Amino acid sequence: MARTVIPFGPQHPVFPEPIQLKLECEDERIVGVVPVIGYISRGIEKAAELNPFRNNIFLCERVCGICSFMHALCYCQGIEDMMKVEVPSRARFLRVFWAELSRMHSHLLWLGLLADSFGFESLFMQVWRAREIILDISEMTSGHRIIQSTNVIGGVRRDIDEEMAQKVEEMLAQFKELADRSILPTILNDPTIKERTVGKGILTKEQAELLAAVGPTLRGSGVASDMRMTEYAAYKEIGFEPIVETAGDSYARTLVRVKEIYQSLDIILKALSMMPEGDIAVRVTGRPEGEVVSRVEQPRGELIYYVKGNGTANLERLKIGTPTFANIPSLLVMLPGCELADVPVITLSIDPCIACCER
Amino acid sequence: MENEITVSKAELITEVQKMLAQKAMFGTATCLDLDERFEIIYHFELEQGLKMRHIRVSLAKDDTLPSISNIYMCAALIENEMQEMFDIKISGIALDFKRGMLLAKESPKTPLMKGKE
Amino acid sequence: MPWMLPTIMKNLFSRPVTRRYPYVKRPPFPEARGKLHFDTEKCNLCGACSRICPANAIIVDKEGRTIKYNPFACIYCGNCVEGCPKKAITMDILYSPPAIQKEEEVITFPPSTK
Amino acid sequence: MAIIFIAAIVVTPFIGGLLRGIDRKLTAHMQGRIGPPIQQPFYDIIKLFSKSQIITTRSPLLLVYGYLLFIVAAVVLFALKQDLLMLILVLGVADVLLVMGSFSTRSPYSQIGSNRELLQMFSYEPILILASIAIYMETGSFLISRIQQPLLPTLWPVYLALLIALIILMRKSPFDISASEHAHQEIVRGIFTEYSGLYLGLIELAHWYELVLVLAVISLLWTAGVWPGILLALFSWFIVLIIDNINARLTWSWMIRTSWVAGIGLSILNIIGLRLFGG
Repeated sequence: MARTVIPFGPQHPVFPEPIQLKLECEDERIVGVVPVIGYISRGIEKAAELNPFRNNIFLCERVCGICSFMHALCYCQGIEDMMKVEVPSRARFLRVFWAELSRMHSHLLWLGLLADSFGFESLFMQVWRAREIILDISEMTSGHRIIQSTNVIGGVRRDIDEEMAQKVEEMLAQFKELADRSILPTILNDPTIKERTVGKGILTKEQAELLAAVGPTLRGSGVASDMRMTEYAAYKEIGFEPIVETAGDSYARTLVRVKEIYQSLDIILKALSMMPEGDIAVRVTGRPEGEVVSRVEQPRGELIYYVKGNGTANLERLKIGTPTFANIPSLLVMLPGCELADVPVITLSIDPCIACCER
Repeated sequence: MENEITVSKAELITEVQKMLAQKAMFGTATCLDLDERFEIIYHFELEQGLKMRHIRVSLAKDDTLPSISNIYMCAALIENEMQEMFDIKISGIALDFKRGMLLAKESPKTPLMKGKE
Repeated sequence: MPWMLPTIMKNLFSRPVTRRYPYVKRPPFPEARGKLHFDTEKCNLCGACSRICPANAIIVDKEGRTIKYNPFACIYCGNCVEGCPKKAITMDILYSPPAIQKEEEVITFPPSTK
Repeated sequence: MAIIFIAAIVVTPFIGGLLRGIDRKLTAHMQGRIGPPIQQPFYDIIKLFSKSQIITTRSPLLLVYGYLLFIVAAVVLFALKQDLLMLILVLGVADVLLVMGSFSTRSPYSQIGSNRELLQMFSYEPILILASIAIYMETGSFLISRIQQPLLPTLWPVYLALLIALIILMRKSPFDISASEHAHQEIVRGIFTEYSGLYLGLIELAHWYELVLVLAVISLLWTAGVWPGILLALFSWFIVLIIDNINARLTWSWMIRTSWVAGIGLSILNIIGLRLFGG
């Protein structure tokens, strides 16, 4: 067969969101790839300049559905930093709680999609069934399954009382039991999963650093970089060690995420047990002025917000640097040389979130 | 901001090369429209992301910015985005989408410029 | 290979975990954020909710003594519930059901007694 | 004979559709879901028949009829207890027609799908042919009507090889290469991407015939009465469902390796064994 160009997307069942990869193939081997993005660019950075700065929280939450809490957290931390607000420590612990909860459900969503991308339907269903428990916790504590919307500038909006914390712990134990029994052994041992992921889409440490990969993509290549090491929110008190795998292939990235699910579970339990009494928010008055860069670790990697305020109710500029945008160059390095059948697995191994990417 | 240096357009490439020599990772870049000129801030990360370094470049509106994508290939995407969102000229981008990366043909031109509500 | 076997065998011989959705529904949690209710007794039509609504889903008409609430624009964030000085807004646990046409709700207040 | 002829044509799709329905229900239960009602495949096919068609090129349409016709012919051959080798070759011709149909559209997905369908054919056709040779060595004839004794005790390696062929023909993981059953993977629906409406319905109908036919061939391995054979076929079918649910979908190169090494290997060993010790 001569060289063919396969239009992979923009509407392709593998991708949850529209992105197109123009794959240049020789037989079934990929020799070149050109990404076409811009199908769901919504101009959120512009909209953020037109809104009052407090309402931007709700706008930032909608940059991406899955990691909505992280976007709001990053924005609030940036504004708090700029306005020199001291957040009460209970609020910081609650922020860790919801942040890790959204990391868990994001990773589980991704794991299900990955299982679907290599046609392991029963694993996909099992993972999403376990994810449902996490979503229930999210709805119980924040009022919504996915868009928790609990951040405000100066703290959080909802509290978790003793009784609810008890219930959360029970549900997490239930989740752990289900995951231990049916998900973890399959992912660690199943030879067909390894056949599809091991050695596929290798990104070396040097490449990952030069191409500025972020998040599990970077950590799967052996770089111990995680924004939670910068000790925002309550990570200083709780303590944090990044999870690193060195192989740099799709399986390594899968392992990083699976281990992070368990790590998040531990962090949530720790946060619940260590949570101090006190207020959950402070009243913030005044208007932001100055410029600040705020970073948090999203499920997909590092999220950078650049916020510039000019002393009015509206912001001068809000720049959102998202992890998928940073990971696309790595994807373009991973794809050439692989088989067509591996394209879905490799593409999903960076956990693409196109809505984030294009904002 | 902390760890910020302001350089002129001519010094940009040497500064970025210094960052590469220090094994810094490219974070992202921000473009600001300050009415009479542009300001571009490159955010770099050192020590596995624990420290940040910002390089600020000021640019006249009709001037051309050299691309850093030949040093950091991953900067090509954000440079394309800046080029689309602002009326800024960047020369020598490694992968130039010619202002067609995020915006469609019928979408507004350079939407993040001031006075384009 | 065999690592998924115990799970699927267990699933095969136990009840399915999914529901027959339109017929069987899971009740939302008591704290769930849903549709807004305006208490005409407590509300003094100050318009604070309309100003802080991020989606512009509430329009307060002080002269005409009405509140227009658009459940299809509402993002169920709960900002107005917290921002209301009179605590006149409450949230249902269900959001508004899908409809063929996006219709606004108009809440009419009794004429002022003052 | 005419009654058998008509019964084979009319009853087979009902059995096939019912099996597909139970398949979906069982798969759903294995995944913890409720699943569609058992008659869902019939609803689906009625709906497909009543849908308007989007046709890219005309040539595949004739080939779809050919595909269905040849598969029905194979079923009739079986029902009339004719030559097994002939039946397998007719089945092969049917598949070639399907591949030709998909090749004649210009969609890259369907072209890659038909490429892979050819590879699938090279994987399961040798197994079927070797199986019929093994049956010949036991019974002394290629005629189905000559099979009288239970063959499984001496032909169990062939049975294992036939299981591999059954997974390939049922398009289940790990050998779900050319069509990706749930259309969630790299080639969307592969070989079927460009078919819609009536023609997709006809292909689905042909599948039902094909499924029953392959199960019937497997049931030949235990023909001491009717029921043991049917039970053997249903057991194999259930095993395939389980294998589908505990495996990821693999690549075509893996499929070729497995089916040639394990499938053909087992069959040839079986034949050599028969030559040396039995016969």
